Amino acid sequence: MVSMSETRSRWFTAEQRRALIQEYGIFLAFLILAVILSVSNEFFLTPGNISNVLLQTSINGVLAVGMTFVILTGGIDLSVGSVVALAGIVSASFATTSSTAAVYGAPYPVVIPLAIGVLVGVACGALSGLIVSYFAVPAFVTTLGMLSAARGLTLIYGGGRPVPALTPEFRWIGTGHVFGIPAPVIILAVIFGLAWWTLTRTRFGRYIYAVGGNAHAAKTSGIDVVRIRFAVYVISAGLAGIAGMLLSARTGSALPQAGIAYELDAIAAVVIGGTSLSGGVGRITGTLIGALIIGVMNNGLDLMGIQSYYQQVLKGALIVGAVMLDQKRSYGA
Amino acid sequence: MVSMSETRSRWFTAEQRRALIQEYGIFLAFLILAVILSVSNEFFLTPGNISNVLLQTSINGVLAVGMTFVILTGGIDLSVGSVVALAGIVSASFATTSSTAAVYGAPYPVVIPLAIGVLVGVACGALSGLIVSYFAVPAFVTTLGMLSAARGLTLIYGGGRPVPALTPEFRWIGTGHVFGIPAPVIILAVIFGLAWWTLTRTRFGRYIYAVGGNAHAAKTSGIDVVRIRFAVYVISAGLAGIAGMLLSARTGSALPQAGIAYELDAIAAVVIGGTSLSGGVGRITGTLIGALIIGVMNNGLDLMGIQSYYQQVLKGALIVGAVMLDQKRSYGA
Amino acid sequence: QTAKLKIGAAPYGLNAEFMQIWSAALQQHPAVKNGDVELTVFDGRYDALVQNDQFKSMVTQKFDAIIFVPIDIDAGATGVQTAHDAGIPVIGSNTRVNSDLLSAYVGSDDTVSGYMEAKIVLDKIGCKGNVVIIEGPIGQSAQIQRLEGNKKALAECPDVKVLEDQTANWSRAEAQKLMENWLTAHPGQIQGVIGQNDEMALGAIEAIKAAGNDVKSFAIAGIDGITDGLRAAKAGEMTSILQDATAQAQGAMDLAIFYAKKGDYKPESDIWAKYGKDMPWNDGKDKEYNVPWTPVTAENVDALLATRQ
Amino acid sequence: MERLLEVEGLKKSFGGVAALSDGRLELRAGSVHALCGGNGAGKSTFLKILMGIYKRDGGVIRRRGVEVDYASPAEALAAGIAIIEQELSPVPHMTVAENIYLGREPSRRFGGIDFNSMNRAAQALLDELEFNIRATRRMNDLTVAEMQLVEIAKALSHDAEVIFMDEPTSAIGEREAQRLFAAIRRLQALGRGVVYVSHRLSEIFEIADSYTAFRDGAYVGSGLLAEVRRQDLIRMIVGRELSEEYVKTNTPSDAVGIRVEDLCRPDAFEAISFSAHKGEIFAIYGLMGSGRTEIFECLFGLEKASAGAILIDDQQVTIRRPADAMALGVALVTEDRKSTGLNLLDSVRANICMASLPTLSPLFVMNRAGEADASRRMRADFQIKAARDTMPVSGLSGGNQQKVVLGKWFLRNPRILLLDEPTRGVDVGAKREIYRIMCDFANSGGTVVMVSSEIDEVLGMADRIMVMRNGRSVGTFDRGETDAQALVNLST
Ligand SMILES: Nc1ncnc2c1ncn2[C@@H]1O[C@H](COP(=O)(O)OP(=O)(O)OP(=O)(O)O)[C@@H](O)[C@H]1O
Ligand SMILES: Nc1ncnc2c1ncn2[C@@H]1O[C@H](COP(=O)(O)OP(=O)(O)OP(=O)(O)O)[C@@H](O)[C@H]1O
Ligand SMILES: [Mg+2]
Ligand SMILES: [Mg+2]
Repeated sequence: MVSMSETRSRWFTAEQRRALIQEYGIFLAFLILAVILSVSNEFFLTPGNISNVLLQTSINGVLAVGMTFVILTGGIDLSVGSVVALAGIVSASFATTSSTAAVYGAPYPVVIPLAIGVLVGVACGALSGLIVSYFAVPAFVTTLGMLSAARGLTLIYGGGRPVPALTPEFRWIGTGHVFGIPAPVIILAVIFGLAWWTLTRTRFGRYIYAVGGNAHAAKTSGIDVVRIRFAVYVISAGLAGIAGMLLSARTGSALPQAGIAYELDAIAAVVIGGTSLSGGVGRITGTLIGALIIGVMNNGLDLMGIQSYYQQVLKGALIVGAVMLDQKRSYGA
Repeated sequence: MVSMSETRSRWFTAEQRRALIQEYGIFLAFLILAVILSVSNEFFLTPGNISNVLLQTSINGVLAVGMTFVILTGGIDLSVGSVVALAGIVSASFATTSSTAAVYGAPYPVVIPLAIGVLVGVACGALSGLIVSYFAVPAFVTTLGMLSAARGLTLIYGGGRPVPALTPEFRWIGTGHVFGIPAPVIILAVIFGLAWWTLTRTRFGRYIYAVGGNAHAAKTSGIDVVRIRFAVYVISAGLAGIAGMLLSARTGSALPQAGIAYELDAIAAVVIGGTSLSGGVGRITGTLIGALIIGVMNNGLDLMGIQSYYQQVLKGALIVGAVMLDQKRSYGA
Repeated sequence: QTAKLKIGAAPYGLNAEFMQIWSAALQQHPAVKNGDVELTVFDGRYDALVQNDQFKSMVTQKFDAIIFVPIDIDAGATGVQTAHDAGIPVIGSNTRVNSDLLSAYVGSDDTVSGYMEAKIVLDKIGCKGNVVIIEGPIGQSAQIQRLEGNKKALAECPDVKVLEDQTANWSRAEAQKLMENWLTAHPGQIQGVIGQNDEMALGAIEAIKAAGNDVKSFAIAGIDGITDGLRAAKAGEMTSILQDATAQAQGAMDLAIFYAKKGDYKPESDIWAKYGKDMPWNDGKDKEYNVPWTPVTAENVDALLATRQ
Repeated sequence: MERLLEVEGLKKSFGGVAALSDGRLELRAGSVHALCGGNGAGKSTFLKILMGIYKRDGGVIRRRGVEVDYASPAEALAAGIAIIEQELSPVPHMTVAENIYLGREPSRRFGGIDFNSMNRAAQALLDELEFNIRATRRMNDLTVAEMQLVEIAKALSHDAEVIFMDEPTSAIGEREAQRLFAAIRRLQALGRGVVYVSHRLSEIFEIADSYTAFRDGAYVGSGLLAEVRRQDLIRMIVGRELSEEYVKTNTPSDAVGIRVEDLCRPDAFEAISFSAHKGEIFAIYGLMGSGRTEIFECLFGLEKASAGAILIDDQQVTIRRPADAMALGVALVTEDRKSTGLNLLDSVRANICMASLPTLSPLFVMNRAGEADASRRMRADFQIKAARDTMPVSGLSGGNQQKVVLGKWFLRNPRILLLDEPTRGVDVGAKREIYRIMCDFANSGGTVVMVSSEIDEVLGMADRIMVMRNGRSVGTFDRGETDAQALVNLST
């Protein structure tokens, strides 16, 4: 019995060690980055700049939350950047006062364009999800196809032109403040909170981990694997729809070339945050830190006035460095 | 004994069927695409256009061959597009007659820039490979870092400007012909042949499949997993170096913004060709067909004069459609 | 009536508004509308090699003439060579090509616009104070030449300090982030914003607004005259220099038809009348046609907006 | 008694190869029914069809007299059927409790999961079964044996009326097997039905009351175990007479093959010393988690020992990586074939050749005829039943996969063989063959060190037996000097 309790205490340490490595490792990297930046630039820690960083992280953050769901099941969603553009432009066309770019009757009350933006995302996600889950086409191919198709639809829908002059109500979601906090930051916080709760506290969340960890086991335990796989693409694209509206609202007009290569940053946030691309392992808190690392890095290098060429080299090194600090994940994670 | 031979003949059919599904499934999709295009456009099957398609496939083909090695081990290389640009511009600076962009003493005899281009690629690959294999940083993060860093280095090296006026000898590798066949096509053919031989006929090829299929088992079987993982990134980036020189030679000047997003097409060719992103399964012949599908699609849609926005939608649908035709891969493949 | 002329247009990419206006202007050319010319527009997808390949396709399909907007001044030469070898005339538009095989070129001198916009900003801040420059993708000829123009104007105002100088890749969203960060790093110090295109200037405006500053207290300029830029100009938030995409496109089309018909053609576009002696047709003999830049002013902005309906 | 399950004429083929041509079974309430058959006889396929994991090609399934067709495991579960699959299938990064209650998590208000009561319930279940596992541990920290116990607990937790157990004891020790049997007897008393698959015949005679035998995918007979002799059952399974199960023909020499001196590894084992002779079969016996596997891992360079020496042919050696061990002529058949033994995605041939690639490609280029020949030899030696040797090993039956691992290491012609549970999941016929090969190997001067949890095997094959308890050696015994009772007593 002595040996038993001894072993138990050993297990406990291992568990703690894992938690430390998995979550706080990357958190540590984030802290180090933040400390370096605040030492080297006086403006970095000003409230205005912190608000900037959060604001600039919000869109990638929303996308990364959705991406976490997909990657946890072992999938990937390359289409988010294009869905951002499509949802952004379609919703904007219901919220513009411009006579040329609007759909008939626009501008509509703000809930209409908002609902439509989410719906456009959900529709794209449903199509990708169906093809991935039901027809078992690899997620990479499916969402690469959607990347191309959604971009094409965006250009067709807007005739290749932006949709300008959005109503102030619509723009509020991108530019408004609540108690001094930018609206997109609040939206990200709410989405993150819901995602955290879903992934850690609900059955659906645990099923996502189970499907990613061992689809066969999930299936033999009676879980509807096809439905779970379908759902995560809907979530990811639905959030991309929201991100698209945030982007339009922030820039003040919906651009057809918006969101190009956003998928890379979103996936990077997820992977930096410790989620394994092969699915089944990862935490949404890590994703948030991953998105913050990317945001802080972009902001900090701009603040320090580092020339853009050197910024790119530094960014590459910093990303790899941050994950290296978060050492001793097992290979392939 | 009768039943034995009966069974054997049945096995044979099963084997054929499997081969058909695994390899010729995507080949079938390719044929259907080609037939549709030749029916709908008179120019598609002209010798000139076939030569065009092959030429247009050559650069992506070279990248996709390298990518196949990486993906077979379960990794990924996002940096190839940037390495294309870096190797392209560095090698070009040794082969230019322009006085402003050249390194001291340029133009050098053509072997010098060619060797340097490959070396630049190999150096990038060695760095990525080291980080992935030895430090066990996820390949996605490592090569994303390299994507950013190599692009930055490209801009720094050339001061953001192109390197024009390359010597005719250097340009020959992109524009020359041998018996009427474009030089890049011959280069691709040679590289493909070597890769096929390596993957199917040599010990190193067996190791790659073993590492991708089950690294743990490979290690237990005495295979130096770290070395194999290192090697594939060197191969991929080395081939990216060659692709970069082909690109510079073809366009006649090396551009710092060359190769952006090339990694997506290369990975797409590999995955369309039936190689699993989780490693261990796939064939290099599939990759070639995958690259051809992408090349034929781009060429054919341009030939038919389909408007670019609609092209993007069609391309998305065609990629997914082709893989769907190649049905009955198991999920996640 | 003889067979239709097959003319191909190869712009570097169609995802942004300027090239969209440009290609729409081609479709509006009288010869295209009345069916004399069958026009095909190839999207270069922002890749020199793709453009190269499209030249090969056009040669295969025996086009009669090609209108070309290269992504890069040097890389475009290969395509021109390909077409020339096949005996197809190539007319440059908007962006130069380093090739003497070009039959003619219709474009606007980017150094001039760079100079003009910087001059406007500098004049507005009284030739002293601090400015920032938001550049296009480094290495593209428009960026190189506009920067050259910017620098020329800045040289005339030695008291002006360039606080920051960074690329935002022609993108509004990127410029917005950049400006947000610059406003933090240089609180209250930036007086002028030189955006190398309208998109990026507009991004800067959004950042300034979001930071709670008065846009009108900044001197901001952009280039191209895209629709949003015109609107902002009308609101007095920025100055835009109109690059006449229609003239660049339709002028090139007229020249393309002219060369395809071996000189047996009179221009049909009304742009020649519009610019008159500023850009004379000269019986199609010129190698270079310089489309003048037009600063967007309170007087002409409404008329310009009307053309975008 | 009522019939919980009746199955007739079940058919299934994979890619044109019949795995099952005529599967039959009748399960009565309160019965433990042994499903017997050689490797690749179709037992697992049969059970997977009943569970809704595979779709049948033909045949009739009746549940309590009603014809049924389960399209998914979810439907079978709902109909009161649960399964312990042969291939362990954990969700690696989840806890034991989450694995056990996967798909049936207790929920709180607002739809959240009640983790506390889930953990409590899982712990209570494990404690009741006397399985020494904490419910909050993660699956990927468990040993294969512990994972197997969790799978058992999971199936039992379903409170199903019919439970399929596909070789539940192949990875676990004697003590745990007894606890499983106790649980099975409780189920039996409650009137449940159990279908039990195992290649350990003693076990079958101990726990089951009736049997059905398959051979080559078809039903060959059934009846009550009380009415059949062991010999007859074996004949039904392998299709021929098998006189003795353990035939020992090797004679140990005096030359030491491998000597281990005071080997230590913290948290695993302490001061282990033994020497195995050429021509000898040396066995290490112990309970689950007694540290046997870890000794092998240190000997093979997979783990590092903190102290101690290894001598081969009286030469002290340093082994840092498996390649070092292999260069010294050591081979290791690992206990977990799925994670360390096989590349499931690749072909039978490639797996057999995986550890011998340098010899098969002296000039870097593969000798493909050599590969084919090696594969043919090993398939013949170990009677590996595979449609083609180019098919992926994942399509092989469990026992045949195990034989592929053995073939892979025998192909290397090692001098010292480390065997960790070498006959896991292998049928009686093939076991005999493996024992013969082991003896031949020893007779030709090889050294065999074997870890096994199957007492019969240890007693039947070993020349000497070292017994382990809690990471320490508690003595080494000569063959004949000890018996089953003594071994069990020493190891606990
Ligand atoms: N997924 C599959 N693909 C191809 N063949 C398969 C597949 N699954 C099983 N088989 C074949 O079906 C036959 C029966 O296999 P099964 O696993 O049912 O045997 P088993 O009786 O359980 O054997 P064991 O005792 O070794 O577990 C074998 O010949 C096997 O090769
Ligand atoms: N991943 C792990 N985490 C914590 N303890 C472990 C782990 N793996 C093994 N152990 C412990 O190491 C010791 C030796 O385990 P090992 O697997 O070597 O035993 P074994 O005798 O081979 O038993 P088995 O029959 O299960 O293979 C045990 O105390 C076990 O609990
Ligand atoms: Mg079985
Ligand atoms: Mg063990």
